[in-house]
Order: sequence, then structure tokens, then C-alpha cells
Amino acid sequence: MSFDAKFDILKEQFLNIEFISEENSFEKIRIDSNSIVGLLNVLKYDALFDFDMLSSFIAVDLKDNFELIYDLYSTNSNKSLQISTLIDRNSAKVSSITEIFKSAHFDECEIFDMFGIEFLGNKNLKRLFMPKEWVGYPLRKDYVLDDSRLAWNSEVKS
Amino acid sequence: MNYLYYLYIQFLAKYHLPEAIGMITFPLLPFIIVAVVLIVMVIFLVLLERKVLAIFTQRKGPNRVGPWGLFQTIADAIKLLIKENITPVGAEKFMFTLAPLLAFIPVMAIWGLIPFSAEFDFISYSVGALLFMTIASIPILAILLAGYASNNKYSLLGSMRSVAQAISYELPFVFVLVAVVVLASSMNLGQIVLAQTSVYPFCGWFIFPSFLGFLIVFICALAELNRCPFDLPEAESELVSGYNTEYSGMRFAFFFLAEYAMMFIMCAFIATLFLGGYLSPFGFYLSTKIFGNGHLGQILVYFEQVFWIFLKTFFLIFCMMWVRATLPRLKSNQLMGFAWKVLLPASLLNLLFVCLYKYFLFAK
Amino acid sequence: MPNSNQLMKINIGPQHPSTHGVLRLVLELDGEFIRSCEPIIGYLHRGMEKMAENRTYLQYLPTVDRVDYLSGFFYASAFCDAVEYLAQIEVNKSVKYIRVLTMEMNRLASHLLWLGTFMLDLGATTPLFYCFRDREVILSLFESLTGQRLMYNYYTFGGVKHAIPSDWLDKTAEFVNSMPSKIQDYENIITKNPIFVSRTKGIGVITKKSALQYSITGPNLRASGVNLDYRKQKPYLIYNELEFDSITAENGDSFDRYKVRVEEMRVCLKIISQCVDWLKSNQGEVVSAIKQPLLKVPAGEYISNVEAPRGLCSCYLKSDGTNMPYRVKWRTGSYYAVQILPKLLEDNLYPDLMAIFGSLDVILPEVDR
Amino acid sequence: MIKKITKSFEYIVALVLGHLTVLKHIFKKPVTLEYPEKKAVLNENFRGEHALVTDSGGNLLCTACGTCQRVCPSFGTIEIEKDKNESGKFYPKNYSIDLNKCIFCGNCVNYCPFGAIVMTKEYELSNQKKSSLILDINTLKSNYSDSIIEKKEK
Repeated sequence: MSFDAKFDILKEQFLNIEFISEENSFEKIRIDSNSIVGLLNVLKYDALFDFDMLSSFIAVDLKDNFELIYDLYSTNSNKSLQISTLIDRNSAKVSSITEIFKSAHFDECEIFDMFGIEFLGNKNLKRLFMPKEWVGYPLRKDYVLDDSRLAWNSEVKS
Repeated sequence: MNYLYYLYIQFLAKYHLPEAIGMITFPLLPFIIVAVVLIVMVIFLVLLERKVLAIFTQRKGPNRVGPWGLFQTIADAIKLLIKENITPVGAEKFMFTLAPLLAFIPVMAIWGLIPFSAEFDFISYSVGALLFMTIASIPILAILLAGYASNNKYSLLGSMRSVAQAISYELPFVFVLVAVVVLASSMNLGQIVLAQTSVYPFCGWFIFPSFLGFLIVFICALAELNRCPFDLPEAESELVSGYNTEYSGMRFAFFFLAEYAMMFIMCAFIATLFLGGYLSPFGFYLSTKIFGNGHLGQILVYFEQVFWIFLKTFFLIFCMMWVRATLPRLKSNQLMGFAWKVLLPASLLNLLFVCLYKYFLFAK
Repeated sequence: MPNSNQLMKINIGPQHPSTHGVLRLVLELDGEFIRSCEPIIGYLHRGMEKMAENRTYLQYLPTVDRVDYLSGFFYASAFCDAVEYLAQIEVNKSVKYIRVLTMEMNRLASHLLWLGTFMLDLGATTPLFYCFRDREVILSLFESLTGQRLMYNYYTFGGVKHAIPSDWLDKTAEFVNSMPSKIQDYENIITKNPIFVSRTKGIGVITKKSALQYSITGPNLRASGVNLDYRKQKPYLIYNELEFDSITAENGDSFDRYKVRVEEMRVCLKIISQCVDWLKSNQGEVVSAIKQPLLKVPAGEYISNVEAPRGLCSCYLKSDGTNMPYRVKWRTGSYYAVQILPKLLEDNLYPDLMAIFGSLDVILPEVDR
Repeated sequence: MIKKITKSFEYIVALVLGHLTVLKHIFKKPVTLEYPEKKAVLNENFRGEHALVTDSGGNLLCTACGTCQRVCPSFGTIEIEKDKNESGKFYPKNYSIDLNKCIFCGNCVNYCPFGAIVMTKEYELSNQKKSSLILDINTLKSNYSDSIIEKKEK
């Protein structure tokens, strides 16, 4: 069962699903953000795909929108697959996948902490690393590092 | 002993002091010696523990303060003396200060009970062993008092647990003590040691008929002293740092010294019970061979006996440190279960065996 | 279940003797039993991913060792692997062998430190000194090879900083021959010890399903029976040429995690001796040819996977053609091990906290990045 | 019941074996190094305190090109004041390294095109004042001459 045949099965179930392989980059399956949960459910529980581990959950700020990359891995068939979605920058909301993969809770809290992306359905979404009262989302490209407390900003040479 | 008394009177006469003073002060002499030897012994023991643990792990141990680090413990003691004695708010003042004393004083009392040689048997009661057990359990009350008086929820919990542990390990200890008393058919420690004499080296000792008893007593001593596999109360630094949380300065030093003094005396007690106290392992005394049987030989026999009991005690202390170097800590529920489910039946079994051994061997 | 007001809420850390760094656990205790636990992390967050975005590739390389200061080589190798893939920099075989050799020695050192501190948590003091005595030999070997004991900065793109000193391989071979007896010593003291066995057998069991749910990787996963070792499944560098086996155990409790790691130490020794023999027999040009400081990497993205001592370490690198990385994301093993901790601690005795947490081999710089 | 006895017998054997392995270490030499009296032997590429290389004539090899500044991972550690001497060659009028920020990674040594900066084996750098941790050009020069003398003694 080659990968293309499997991909065709997915094509029928999901509307705007496309296969991307840019130059000098790994192949990704691009899908829009509101049908992510459906796709991951199929990929995990369907015996055909059986991707049972979310190895890593990456968010990237592409200046005009965010990209979420789900790096799945299947222990039985030793294959890994990357799913990617694009989220609009100012209304950054996506449904949470903690029901499917429990490991995503920490990742989602971190991405919310660093990028400000809201994960609907995640029970206690809170800042993971930054202190509770921190303002702004540090890993965004437009985040200005002007906090006077940071070491190299303070001009005082003791 | 009268020869020593005669020497002492002559010594006083040289400074033309009347003989009456000699008569009064002579009984005091042993207790002064005991106090000095105890303090020196405890200071040396604290250092010995750190040195022995260092040798086990291929390290050098403290060697900066004084030659081979001998003054290390004195330096620690001075440091503790200088530190401020903090009494927590809301603590029972009187009981808070009483607890460390209550932990240390009984240890001084028990010291006299143990026969260091045929002559240096300072307090020889006909019920020596029983008296030892009663006084040895007073420090457990001190732990309870310390936990209650320091008005700290955690130290109360910690002291409760260490008292429960000490009591549940006292029971097997007493049953094995009964077995030894059966063997020696007397409670007086001096008699117990004499009952272990035999012509051939070693084989008179009680460790051979009741080896199981020796193991049980060794384990129970470890538990009573809160030492290695059973050091749950101190190890509770994760949750509760034991009963001496609130203590600082000299009061903490008292608890610390009491623990080491108790260790020394517990080992001395086990040595008298099982390893034949001051009897020399070769069946005869070297000093009579070397210095003949005159007065000098007799006096040196006493001192040689003291040497033998110290040697056996330090061997047992080395074993305790050796166990501390190897074993991890027990969990709290295993701790209790081990005492009641394993040690108690084993001590009864040992008692049964010893009685049978005594009946068949001495029945005729 | 007693209502929650009877529970005693205490928190352990962030400064605490046995939290291996600055982790804070808020525990709710019902007498002796732990009812709930909530890890609070972020005390050691240094912004590794933000730092990458305003530093050139060569400037970022030394900070990569600090993602997990006990296994610096793995993270440097993951980052170098990603940059070399994107910039199509060729790396010859002897450099690969040096990387595998130093990584396996680093894994051995990290496992030794884990064993020492794990036994210290359980109360046995001497294994700590034995493990540190052996780890000291490895650290002094690293110091003579790279110049520092923990922060190596030895790998660069396309090779290593400087060649191996002359007698270094012989000293390593001598060390490898002396190690098996030492590991046997640890086994004698610990493995069959009744107190250790009763404190770790059947405690903190991670089932195969929940391990995959929480994406646990590395020795913790292999102890639960899943044979996932990235050196075997997705061989990188020259692991396909080396002959070694990945260790698994069945019931995933603290004892099995201990067993898997001690066996893995022996596997490390086997790999090290193979690498040393190969490196002795054929010399190769090892020093990296890239000397210009402003290395430009063409646009692209890549995920490089490396089997770190605490689980899978994957580095996602996205470059946009300039000399600074556009986005770096580190996936580390302890991050997910801390996440499963509350589930393991439920309804366990309080002293079990040390047995479970120690056996997971969590280290905080990896969690907070 | 028999299983219990064999198990406890196995435990006793394991305990005795554990104790004997620990006892075995009594006869081994201590491995600890008494630091202030005896110092550890360091390899030549040990990364310690920095030093500016001077040729036999006593003038610096450094041409103040600033590569070390660009390669240093922590910003603002190396401060250079460029100047031109009479023969038109650039030389650093002032060159300071701030050890508070330096992480001793060795990038400056590795990527310096002229090999003008070197890391000596000096690692006892603690000091009372933070300002004395900022090495100016004279201390860097004297470091190099000290390390040369040291090499000669060996």
C-alpha cells in the first residue's frame, strides 16, 4: 500500500488537503486548521496509518501567519509523517488535540506562552515558562526585546 | 581494687593530705574517668564515622584541621557553640530545653553499667541488663518531647514516626535479651561476661549458641539509633526533617552527641552480651604471660580487659558504618512490617532454641 | 476519598536536594499518600529558541551544549546534522566516528551521574562516589580532547575543532577495558539488594499505551516494552555499521528503568571500543574546512533526530538563507517525562516519590530550555 | 513456604555480596586530588583565561579586525578600539574582554584569522570586584608572557 494510495483515501475524507514538498524541506500534508482533529483521529486510530506517537509539535511564525507542524511517528511501521496547518495571525485559534495525544498539553501551553495561539478545549491553558504576569509573546517575530531587566540592555557597566 | 586504693592513698600522702579525703574521693574517681572518656570517645567517634565512610568510597576524609583531621569534631563543636540557640515562638520553653538534656544524660548513666573489666565494674546491679534496657529507652521519650515542644507540625510528625519505629524494634531486642539471660542464668552484666569464659579461645561466647539473636539485636540497635537502613526520620528532609528541625547551636550538638554516645554504648552492650565482654579471645591474658603473675601483672590484666572490650565495640561500630555505606533506606510501611512480622517471630524462635540448648547441655 | 480540605498541600523545590535542578512540585498529601501533584517549571528557562533567532549559526553553536549540560554532544550533533543537511556540507567518515565515540562516552557519563543521584535519593551514599569516580575519568578525557569538561563546543559544521591528541585513543581504550568490572560492582551492590528491589519493583509503572500517549522516549519507553531506539530504527551517522543491540524490559516500573539503563552502559562500552578500534586503524582529515565566521545556509527546514540519554532529541531548524537561523525548536526527552510524573505519583506513598522521580532521569535544563 | 525461604536466602546472599563489594574498596588508593596543594594536569588545548599573542619584538599580532567580536556568542564581551600606527597597519589601541559575559567557548581563538588570541591554562579567576574581571590590553599581554615562561619551565 504505497503512500500515494493511502493519501488518496485521505483526499476523499478531507476537502482541502494537499501534499507539499518544497525544495530543501521535508514533505508535509497541509490541511486547514478546523479539520485538524478529524485528520489526527483518522491517522491515529485507523489501522491503515497507525501513527500512535506525536513525536514533536512545532509552531513557526511566518510573519504573515503561524504554521503548526505535527510530527507524527508510528512505532510499528517505523514511519514518520508531518502535518502542517496555517493559522491567521490576529485571530489565532485552533482546536486542542489533548484528547488524542495527552503529550500535547505541555506543548500547547508552551506555544500559547510563546506565540499567543489559543487552543480551544485545552482545560487549563496557562503560561508554562514565562511568569504569570508577563506581557507579550516572546517568540513572535514582532516581539521587541526592550525589557530593561535583560542583562545586555542595561548599559550600567558595574 | 584495694591495691589501687593503696597506691592512691600513698599518692595523696606525698602531698601530706589526710587519708580521709582519699577515702571520700576514691569512689568518685571512676565517674570522672567515665565522663572524660565518654566525651573524648564521642568526639573521636564522629570523626571515625566520616573517615570510615571516606575510606569505603576511596576518599581521604577530613584531614585539614589538625594532624589527620583529629581536631575536626572539636572545630564542629566550637562552631555549634558559637551558633545562636533559637527557641521558636509558641514552643514550650521548659520542655524545649529539657529534651536535649533528656537525650544526653541517660547515656552517661548507662555508661557505668557496662563492665569494662573484672575490677572496673562501676555499677554492678543484679538486674544490670534490665536496667540498661529501661534507661536506654529514655532518649526515645526525649525525641517525643522534642517533637511536641518545638511547636512545628512537621517535627511532631517526624518524632511520632521515629518513636513508633524505636518502640516496635525494642520488643525483639528484649526477647533476645531474655535468651541471653537464660544462657547466663543471671541478669548481672558481670555474671553474663563470666558465664562466657571457657578454656578454648572464642567458643564460650554466646554468639555461637544464639547467632540469630546476635543478628536480631544488631538490626534492632540500628533501628533504635535511627541509623542507616532505618534512618527514615532524619531522611524525611523531603517532607519532615525529623524531630531536631527547630534545634540549633548547642542544643542540636547535644542531640548529635547523644546519638553517637548511644551508638558506642549500644555496641558495647552487644559486645558484653554476645562477644564475651572483656574476656580475651585467646582464652588467656597476654599481660600475665609477659609480666608474670605479680601485682604489676594483675593490674595490667585489668587494663588489657578494657582493651579487649574496646576492640570488640569498635569492631561492631565498624560494622554499623559498613552497613550504612551499603544499604539504601527502607520505606515507612516496610519498616514497621519488618519489625513485627520478621524480627519478633525470629526472636521467639531464638529464645526457644536457646532454652532447648540450655536444657540439653546443662541438664545433667 | 477525603474532601480536599483535609489534604496537606506542600511544595517541593525549586531549591531541593533531589529535584535534579529547579523543578517545583506542588503535592497534595493525604497523610502518607500523594493525592495530586502539579509540576511547575520554567525556573531554568534561558530562551534557547529565542537566542537562536538573533545569533549566527557559529555564535549559536556553543550555546547548544547548554540545552542539557550533562549530554552536550548530543545536542551539538543534532544541530550540526541539521545545518550540514541544509547547507549540503559533506562530513567524512572519521568525523562521524569521532562524533559517535564522543556521544556514546557522553551517554555513559550521563547514565553514571543518573545512577549516582538515583541511589542517593534512595539513601545509599557510596554508589554516588563510585559513579563519580568513573565519570571523572570520562570528563578528564573530554577535557584533554575538547578543552572543557562539560561545555565542549567541539563539533562544528563539516568536522570538529581540532584533531584527537596522540595518546587519547589509548587512554580511552584503557578506560573501556577497566569499566566492565566497575559496572559489575554496581550490580553487586544494587541490583539484587532486597531493600532496593522492594522500593522500586512495581512502583511507578508506565504501561506501553500511556507511554506512547505521553510520547515518552528513550530508556523510559524501552523499559515499558516498546523497542524504539532511534540508533536502530533510524540509523544516523554510522550507527548502521556498528554492531550493538537495544535493551528493552517488560513491565516498565522503576526497577526495569534502572535495569535498562545499566545494560545500556554496557552497550555504550561495546560501541566505544568499536569506534576506538576503527579510529586507530584509519586516519582521516578531521578538522573542519569551514573557517569563515559568516556561514550562509540556503532556505529550507529539517528535523534531525538523535537518541539522547534521556529520550529522543530532535532539532527542527528552519533557515531563510541569511546567516541566522529563522526558527529552532528543540524536542527533548525529560520535557515529556515531567508531564507523566503526576499520573505516576497518584495514590503512591510519599517516599515513592523519590523512587519514581529518580528512575525517570529527568533533568531540568532540558525541560525548561 | 519453600519459595519464601529460598527468596530470603537469596536476599541474604545478595546483602553479603553487596557488603563485600563495598569492603573491597578499602584496599584501593583514594582517587581524590587535594586541590590547593596538588593541581590537576591540563592538556594544551584547555580553554582558560585569554591572552593576546605578541611576537618576539613585543608587538601584538592582532590587527583589530573584529572577527572575534562577530563570532562571540554573548554580545559586548570583547571591546576593541581600532587605530592606525605610523606604518599604516591597524593595531588595537584598547582591547578588553569582559569575563562576566564570556562563556569560554573558544570561538574567538578558533576563528581569529591571525591567531592573535590564545587561551592559557589559567582557571583561578575569582576576584572581589566585578570590574577587575574586565581584562584590559596590558593584562592580556602579560598573561601571554606568563604562559610563555611557564612553558619554558616545563
